[in-house]
Amino acid sequence: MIQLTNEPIDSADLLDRVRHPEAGAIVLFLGTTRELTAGRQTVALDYEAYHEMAEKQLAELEAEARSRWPVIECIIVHRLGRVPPTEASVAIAVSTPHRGDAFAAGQWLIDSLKRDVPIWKREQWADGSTEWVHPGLHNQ
Amino acid sequence: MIQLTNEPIDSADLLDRVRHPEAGAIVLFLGTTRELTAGRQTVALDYEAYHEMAEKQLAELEAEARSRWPVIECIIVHRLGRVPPTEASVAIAVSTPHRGDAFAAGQWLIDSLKRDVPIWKREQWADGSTEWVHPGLHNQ
Amino acid sequence: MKVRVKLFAVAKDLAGADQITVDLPNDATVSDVRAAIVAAHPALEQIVPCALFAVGAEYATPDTRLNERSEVAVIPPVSGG
Amino acid sequence: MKVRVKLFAVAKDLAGADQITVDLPNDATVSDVRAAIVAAHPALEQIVPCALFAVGAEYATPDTRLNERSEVAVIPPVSGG
Repeated sequence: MIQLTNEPIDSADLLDRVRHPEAGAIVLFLGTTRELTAGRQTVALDYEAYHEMAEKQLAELEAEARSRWPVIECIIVHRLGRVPPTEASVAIAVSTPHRGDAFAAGQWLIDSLKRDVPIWKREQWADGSTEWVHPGLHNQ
Repeated sequence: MIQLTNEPIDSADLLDRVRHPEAGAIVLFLGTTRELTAGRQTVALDYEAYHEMAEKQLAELEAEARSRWPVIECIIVHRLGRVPPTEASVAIAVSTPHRGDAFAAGQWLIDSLKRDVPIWKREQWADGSTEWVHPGLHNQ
Repeated sequence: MKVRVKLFAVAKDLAGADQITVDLPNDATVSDVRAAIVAAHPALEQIVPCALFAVGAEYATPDTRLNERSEVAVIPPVSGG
Repeated sequence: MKVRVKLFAVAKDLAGADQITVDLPNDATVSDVRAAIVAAHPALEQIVPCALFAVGAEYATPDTRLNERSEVAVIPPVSGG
């Protein structure tokens, strides 16, 4: 299942929801806000989504992961709004019978999410300035 | 840090302990007891360790992972004694600045642990029989 | 026809709006809306050439055709995760 | 010299003990202890050839030398995780 939320992500709850008697492996990935990026201090990241499309894209990624690997349970959660340092903006939890598939599916899901899903972050720098992050884009 | 324990593994606590302002990625791996193995039903797995050597080996794996990847925090916990279905026998939590390293270090750690660390599991089958698991060994 | 275009992130900031409306011929494609946006909102010139477009909340190609009920969106390079 | 050897998992079950003592010449190596264990405890013949050995809680090689204070252990194929 997939979810966009404005609340902090409850990792323990995600882990409980992917536990399964047929699962031998669970991989949880958390993307967390870093306080320092290239030497500059971040107060927080603000995330915005094209909500309807992001939900569609995330559901497609889950379906594709299930077609590629023997996924038992899969939860993808992206938090929106302000995410302070050390808190998770994204969580992906996958359970599979064997560990190689859980790592492969988890890594593919986060790589694909970062490439395709219409969500954007804005740096809130400690000096008060803000900056949208658009990889590959110059002259913002 | 590394730990052998007879208690259930507290995954939420591990995640809190690897959170860090410089970390952009956390990968948690849990190895969980499967109820069915090759069609046979398992009541639980019982784990035994050569305690002193297992601790040394785990500490060496952590040191090696830290030398190979920019690991910020790393916790490896292996539970001993009886582990019922869906509960974790092993947990590896790694935080790094970027996600590729967290996945690579986490996967290398569990692969190396399973290959090198002197810990053994015994299947407790539902029919009352028990069986030590020694990969590659015939005629037990 | 009038087509509404959703804007996000830096595109929204540059236009000062989260939605704009552009005037297009009836058989317009995504390529046409791309050109029309820049003509109508020069501030978006620095982002639109690098952006992808979505129609109906799915990624579109340059030759995807539009109608006046199309939900079009400018998708600047994404940075979720 | 007398050397104590720790046993684990199926080796412990086969021997019916978690430790055995074997008699070895003073300059004995891991290869020697391997042979001596099987000679003294035939039940271990099915596991010892496939096992690794540890000396001082580190993996040993066949030519690792022992003394009477050595902590030797039979390490059957491991299955942690």
